[in-house]
Amino acid sequence: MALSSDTAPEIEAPAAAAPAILDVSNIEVIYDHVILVLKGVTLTVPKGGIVALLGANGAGKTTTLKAISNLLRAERGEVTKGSITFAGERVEALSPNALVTRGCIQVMEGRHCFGHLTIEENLLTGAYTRRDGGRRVRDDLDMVYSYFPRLKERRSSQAGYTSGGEQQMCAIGRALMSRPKMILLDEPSMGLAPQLVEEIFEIVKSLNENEGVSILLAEQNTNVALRYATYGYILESGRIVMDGAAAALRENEDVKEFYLGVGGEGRRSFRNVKHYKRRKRWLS
Amino acid sequence: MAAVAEMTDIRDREAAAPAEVLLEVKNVSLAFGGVKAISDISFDIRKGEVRAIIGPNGAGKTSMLNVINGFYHPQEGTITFEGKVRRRMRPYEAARSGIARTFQNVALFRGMTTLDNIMSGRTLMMRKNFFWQVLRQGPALNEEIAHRHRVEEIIDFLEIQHIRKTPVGKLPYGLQKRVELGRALAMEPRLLLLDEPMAGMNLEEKEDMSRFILDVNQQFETTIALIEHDMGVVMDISDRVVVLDYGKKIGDGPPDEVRANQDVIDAYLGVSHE
Amino acid sequence: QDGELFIPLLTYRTGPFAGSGIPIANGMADYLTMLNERDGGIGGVKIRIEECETGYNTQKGVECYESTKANDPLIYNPYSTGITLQLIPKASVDNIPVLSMAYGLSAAADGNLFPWVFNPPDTYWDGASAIIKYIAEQEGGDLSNLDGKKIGYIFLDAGYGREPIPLLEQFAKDYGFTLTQYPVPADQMQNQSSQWLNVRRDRPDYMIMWGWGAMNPTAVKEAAKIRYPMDKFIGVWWSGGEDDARPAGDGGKGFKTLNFNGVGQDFPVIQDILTHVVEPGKSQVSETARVGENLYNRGVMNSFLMAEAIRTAQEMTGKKVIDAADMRAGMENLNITEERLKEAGMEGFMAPLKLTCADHSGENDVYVQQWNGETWEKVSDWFSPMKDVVRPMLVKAAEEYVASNQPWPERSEPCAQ
Amino acid sequence: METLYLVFIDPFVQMVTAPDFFLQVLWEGFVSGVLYALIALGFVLIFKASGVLNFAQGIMVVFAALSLVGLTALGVPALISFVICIGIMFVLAVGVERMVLRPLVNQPDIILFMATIGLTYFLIGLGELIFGGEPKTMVTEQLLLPTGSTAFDILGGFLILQHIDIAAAVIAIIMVAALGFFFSKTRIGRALRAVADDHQAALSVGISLNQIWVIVWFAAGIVALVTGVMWGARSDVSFALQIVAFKALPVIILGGLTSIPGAIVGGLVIGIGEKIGEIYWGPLVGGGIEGWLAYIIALAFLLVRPQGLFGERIIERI
Amino acid sequence: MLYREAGQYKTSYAADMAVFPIRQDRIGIAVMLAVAFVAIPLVASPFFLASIMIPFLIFTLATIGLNILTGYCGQLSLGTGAFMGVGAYACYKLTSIFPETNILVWILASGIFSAAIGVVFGLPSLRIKGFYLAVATLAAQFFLEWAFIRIPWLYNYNASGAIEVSTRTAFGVVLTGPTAGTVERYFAVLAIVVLMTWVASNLLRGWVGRSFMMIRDMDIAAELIGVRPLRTKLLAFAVSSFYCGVAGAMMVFFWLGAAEPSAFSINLSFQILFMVILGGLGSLIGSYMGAAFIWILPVLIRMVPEALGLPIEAATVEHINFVIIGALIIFILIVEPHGLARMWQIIKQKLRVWPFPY
Ligand SMILES: Nc1ncnc2c1ncn2[C@@H]1O[C@H](COP(=O)(O)OP(=O)(O)OP(=O)(O)O)[C@@H](O)[C@H]1O
Ligand SMILES: Nc1ncnc2c1ncn2[C@@H]1O[C@H](COP(=O)(O)OP(=O)(O)OP(=O)(O)O)[C@@H](O)[C@H]1O
Ligand SMILES: CC(C)C[C@H](N)C(=O)O
Ligand SMILES: [Mg+2]
Ligand SMILES: [Mg+2]
Repeated sequence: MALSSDTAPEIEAPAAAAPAILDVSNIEVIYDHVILVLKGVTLTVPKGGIVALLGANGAGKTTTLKAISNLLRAERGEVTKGSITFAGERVEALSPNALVTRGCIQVMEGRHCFGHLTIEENLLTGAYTRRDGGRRVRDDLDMVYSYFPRLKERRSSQAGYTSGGEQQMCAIGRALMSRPKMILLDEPSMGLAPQLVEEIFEIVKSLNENEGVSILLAEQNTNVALRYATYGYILESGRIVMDGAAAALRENEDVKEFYLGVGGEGRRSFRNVKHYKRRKRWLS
Repeated sequence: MAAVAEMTDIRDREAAAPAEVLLEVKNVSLAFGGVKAISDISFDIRKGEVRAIIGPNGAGKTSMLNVINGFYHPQEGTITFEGKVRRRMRPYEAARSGIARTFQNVALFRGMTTLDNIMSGRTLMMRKNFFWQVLRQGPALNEEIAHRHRVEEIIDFLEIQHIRKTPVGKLPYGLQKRVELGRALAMEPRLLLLDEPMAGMNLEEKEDMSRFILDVNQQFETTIALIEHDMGVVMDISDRVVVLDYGKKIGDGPPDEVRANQDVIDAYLGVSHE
Repeated sequence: QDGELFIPLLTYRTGPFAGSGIPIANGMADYLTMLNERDGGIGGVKIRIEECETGYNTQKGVECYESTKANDPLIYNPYSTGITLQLIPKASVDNIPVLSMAYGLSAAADGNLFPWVFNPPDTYWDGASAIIKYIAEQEGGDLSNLDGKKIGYIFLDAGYGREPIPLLEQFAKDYGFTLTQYPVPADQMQNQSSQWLNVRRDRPDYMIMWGWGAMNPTAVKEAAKIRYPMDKFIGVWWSGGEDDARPAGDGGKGFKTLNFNGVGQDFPVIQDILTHVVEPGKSQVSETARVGENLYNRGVMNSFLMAEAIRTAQEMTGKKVIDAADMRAGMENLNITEERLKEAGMEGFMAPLKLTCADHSGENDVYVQQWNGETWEKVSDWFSPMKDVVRPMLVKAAEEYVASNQPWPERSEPCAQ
Repeated sequence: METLYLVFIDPFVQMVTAPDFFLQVLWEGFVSGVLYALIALGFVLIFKASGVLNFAQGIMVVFAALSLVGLTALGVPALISFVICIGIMFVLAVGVERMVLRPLVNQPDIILFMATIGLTYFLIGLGELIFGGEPKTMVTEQLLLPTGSTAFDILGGFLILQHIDIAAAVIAIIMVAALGFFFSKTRIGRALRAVADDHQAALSVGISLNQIWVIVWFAAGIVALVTGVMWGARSDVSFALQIVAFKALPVIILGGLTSIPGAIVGGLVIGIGEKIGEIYWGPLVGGGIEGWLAYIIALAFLLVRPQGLFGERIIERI
Repeated sequence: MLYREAGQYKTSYAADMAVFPIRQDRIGIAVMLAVAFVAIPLVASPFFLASIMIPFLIFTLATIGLNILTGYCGQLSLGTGAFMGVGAYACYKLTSIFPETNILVWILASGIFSAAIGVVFGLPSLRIKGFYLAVATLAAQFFLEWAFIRIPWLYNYNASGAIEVSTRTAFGVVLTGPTAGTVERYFAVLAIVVLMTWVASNLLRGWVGRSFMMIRDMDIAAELIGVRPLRTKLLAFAVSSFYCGVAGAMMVFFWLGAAEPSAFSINLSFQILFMVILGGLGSLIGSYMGAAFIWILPVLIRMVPEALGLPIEAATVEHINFVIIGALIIFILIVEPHGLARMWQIIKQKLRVWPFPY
């Protein structure tokens, strides 16, 4: 495992046993023809795995997920190098909707609900690509409502007028409605109340365990992410700087210090953080 | 532990001289059609404190801030700010009277640079007349430069020098939040309302942000009202916490007290997981 | 560019006025091409024509003028009253003649004050007076019969349609009829139902129309729709295209307009065009049948006037390749007699025409034609406009124009009175 | 005093004293309203699906009508030309999607709006190259549409109804109902609204923007074709006709940019309102007020309801 | 590396806030001014001056005007043509009432009238937004166009309904009317446009411009920061219409020499809007580029077949012109939705890192 700071990040099939459902190999992403954001990112999600993608703001997590789901083009970004394979098929050239039809859906960062549609209509658009009949869709709607009772209460409000957390639930619920094989979750916990964060991860876990859905999770809340994930990648400035099994990452000193907030003497208080820039060891 | 020590500290301070009330919310109710976002809530914010507002999603926290700075008009109740009672006011009046704010969904001016965004916080203070602006000489230029100095201080303070000239739309989320704080600070408010300033940040950034908030609070003596879902942060940096649940107030007091409150645990915190 | 007679043609084959502009443009171009093909030009000098597309847009027309005036053009045909009005001051300074054949500024007929502008064979004021005269004729003959009558005037609300208003208003006062105006804004040409509803309410005894482009067919249709008696609906000569009346189907029967040129292919000149231009494929007309239509022939007549002026100028100066100043002289001495018409294969095609230094228009005879569902039929004799009444008004208007546009470039050598 | 009388009393006196004429005015207003609604419908469809005002709708009307007339001029039977024209509109829809919309996905509305103006220019040029500038006559009869008119004696006067106008009204109402149903009750309808809200999010849930846009532009194309036939039958078919698009703009903002029933209600309000205004009040100020009266009526409604009568509420939240 | 800023340090905020903080840009602008003021009048033909440069500069000014409103303040307006018309008619009335006054004074003063009218028609922007507002500005367009026709006082009861410019002078030089010299007119236009560009850049860099952009980017947030939306929008309408009005007055007085109401039609509005968008929303340099592009391109297209000796009919050229312009607009939007100005920026950025790709 590439945990030491000085070895270059090397690629190693995580949890070697399971075959990969998603394989991102050495991709480079450029925005606006000039801004190079990803500088060779490689990662693998095994079938039925939960993989966390961690990293500071602006590291390129969102960009990675969008590259996979092919939403980059809409942002004038493009993948200029490398390859992306989903379920054994090269997908760089597919349209986002083809990808959704194949079972890979993204929950976008920053909610992106359809403001003028009601919560329920939002959820139903999630089932747009499904062809398995209204009954099943109804059932899934009920399932989402049982996950998020709050959504049921607000089902007929326009999403644009619901609170931030409600929208976040709506965005997640909407993705679930497509019955995906793989979900790309971009910061699902953002803006959710603590007990809900826990619940969301429980839902993710149960989907993963019961339905075999694979998950790629970009998350700032490292603590929770690493508790639920099986494997993790750490991204810094467009490069993977470290990867390893979640448990191992949790024990890593750097990760502890920079992502979990536990220094040598236990959890630091936010009140006492000092005004100096600590340097990450792998950056020095 | 350090944190606890600090908190006891505050309570001592409070006991010694309860600071004067800066803002008082009294029996405020707000409904949208059938949805009761806020029902009959009262609390106060004292001068110089960090006041946290917490509660489950959809509890009405953001709506509360919207009421305070005049974006929503409550059907009932009053807001008293610095002794002046208000029922209805326009947002710009709130801004004028010294209330600044950050937003849950970043509300920066996406097409403008970081510098311009923060400068925009000083619009209210820039009043050199239009005709000098046309020439951009003399008073107009001096004024611009004076404000630029203040803004550069804020930029230094928030450590965002390197993105000074970047259009904010292109910045990653965390930096956007920081710019937004900068913009609010540039208004030199007496009351600063922060709506989930740390959502979507990693630990390091949250630590930085906490530092900024506390510094603002101490150095500029700005009173702060803070909505945040990260209990670690809330418990550590706030002086008093008010807890909302579906429009009702279910708790109000110092952090430990609130943390121990069974209603709050049921409605919001769930199992403690620290 | 010696050895050439350069004539820029400001035309419009696009836009809402293309329907009227295309036949005119074809007629003008084809006649000149015919001269080149048949006679090798005029006096042995080839004519070079260059079309510039204006879209009947004044601004574009001025651009066309500006962009061609450096190439020694002999004369301009703006084919829009709006463009003409704007070219008048410019051309008067640049010393290039403007031929606005039966359109443009009526007052410019005064050659003393407008040495560079020509508007034969008639001005709009002549046209309006001719229609009024014709109406009086219908009502029994005397102008006094107009007393108490209601006459509606529907017009394109642009320089064009407004040009005759001062005269009509004056006449209304003088002869005691009431004049009701129905302006049609250029961008509402295809949607005239309000104007015609008003007509239905006001029930005017006669309707006069100054329409152009898409306005004409729409108006005829609308008139038919409200069942206005079509034989009391009289258009100026620019409202008399075949395509103006035809779309209304049977409803258009009876619609009348003024005219001053022959319609049809039965003229030697048209036959020459057919053989020398259309058949060899040197024309832009879409089908041979369109040669000889009213507006096509009007274009031919327009070019004929220019060609005659060139001829005259060549004779007067002895030069073969003339310039703009010579061209003006040619225009001012234009004298198209019956014999000349015959020679040119245009007998009965138009009335004889003579211009002088002082009179740039001539107040020539016109006739009324009527749509029979298939073609235009001549339903009146040639008759003259109300020359004696109109002329003094023209002179007065010309003086006013000059007075309000001081300093106005004066005539270099005054007309011998 | 005089003016007050002319403004506030006289028009009503006229309405009462010549009721047959008033009825005719109402009918004319109704018919223009219906025709405005038809054009507006095209705008609304595309706005619903992309949040963009399709400025090219007007030229699409002309283009469709010209193709129809052009084909019949070549000797193709009118009804077959009509079917071919539907095909042409489909090709146009696919072309627009490929060349214009797809590369501009997720761009600000104003950019897409601009692109539709570019498209307008392109189509004007292309159309004139192909069809030439001369106006053409609509092949109304060959299309089995009624011509002629009937006059009724009524209220001491008469009322003239053009048969084509009646047909236009019936067809417009059927189209509005059908499209309204299609776009509000189907999965596609929901997807449309989703796309209009947020291109990227719509992509992320697997809505194929390409497919949606083709569908919508095709629908708008068919609407344009029908509009072209109806308007063409009234005046003639020429490029001047594209100006009627400006008549549809106040209609859609009055009805609400996103509402299909709004298009018809807006059309009627504007059609009847401007006719009455023009006929009874227009003469007071020299006439010709129709051109802007529609806009002023729309503006008046908007000041009360900024999103139009049936438009979706504009979400303002922070 | 041909173009770079490395090694140029700014030592004061004033320097950093200068219009062109980079030396190469400053040199560039000086060269351009020299070309515009010295080289062009020396070498250009009257046709080039009168039919290309003068209209280009006038359109630039109008483009800047609309850009202030649409590009900077985010209020989409389709009434530019009419606002230009207000300027033209105001100037016409002013000079016919006071024929002796320096014409430049009235050219600038006429902007005030269009600013006032702009403010009136800007009032609905308080409640109406986006395309709804755009359509509402069409009300201004059509109403004003109608007024230009229906209020004969505006055109001095001229029978043709057009306004015709008589000879007027400034500082003893004849600047308008048929006898005015081309070079003189060119200088007048150039001076006004350069001056007003400078003023616009001053305004837009200060709080005025910032509050416009705040409203554009997020009007609610702007209000919460203390910007009064209505006032700011009206100010934008006023400034924008002022520019458009001056441009309109110049259009008639220094270029066309006369104008009918239809000169200020919706087509003019669209033309200016094209210039704004192709040049780049919210960019002054873009306004120049957009105006140049839209104005000069058709002229070139018209000249090409002639230059090549191709026998293409005038009408066909016109049609092809439309096709090409339409296609180019779409093409440019696709390549760079932020317009020519952004393209230029990207080119500069590439030059900066040249010869490396990033
Ligand atoms: N549309 C865009 N155009 C140009 N640059 C962009 C664009 N989107 C993102 N970037 C840049 O790409 C880099 C990576 O951004 P990205 O959003 O992927 O980061 P992230 O890891 O998801 O951060 P966060 O945790 O804040 O969401 C950032 O520096 C950002 O400025
Ligand atoms: N303008 C509005 N119209 C209708 N309903 C609204 C409006 N604003 C807020 N609400 C509703 O009021 C309730 C409270 O919303 P608010 O945004 O204040 O919640 P919150 O406490 O900030 O939640 P979160 O933590 O998720 O941000 C929610 O149910 C929301 O849907
Ligand atoms: C042929 C034309 C010149 C007639 C045109 N309607 C005009 O403006 O006068
Ligand atoms: Mg991200
Ligand atoms: Mg909230």
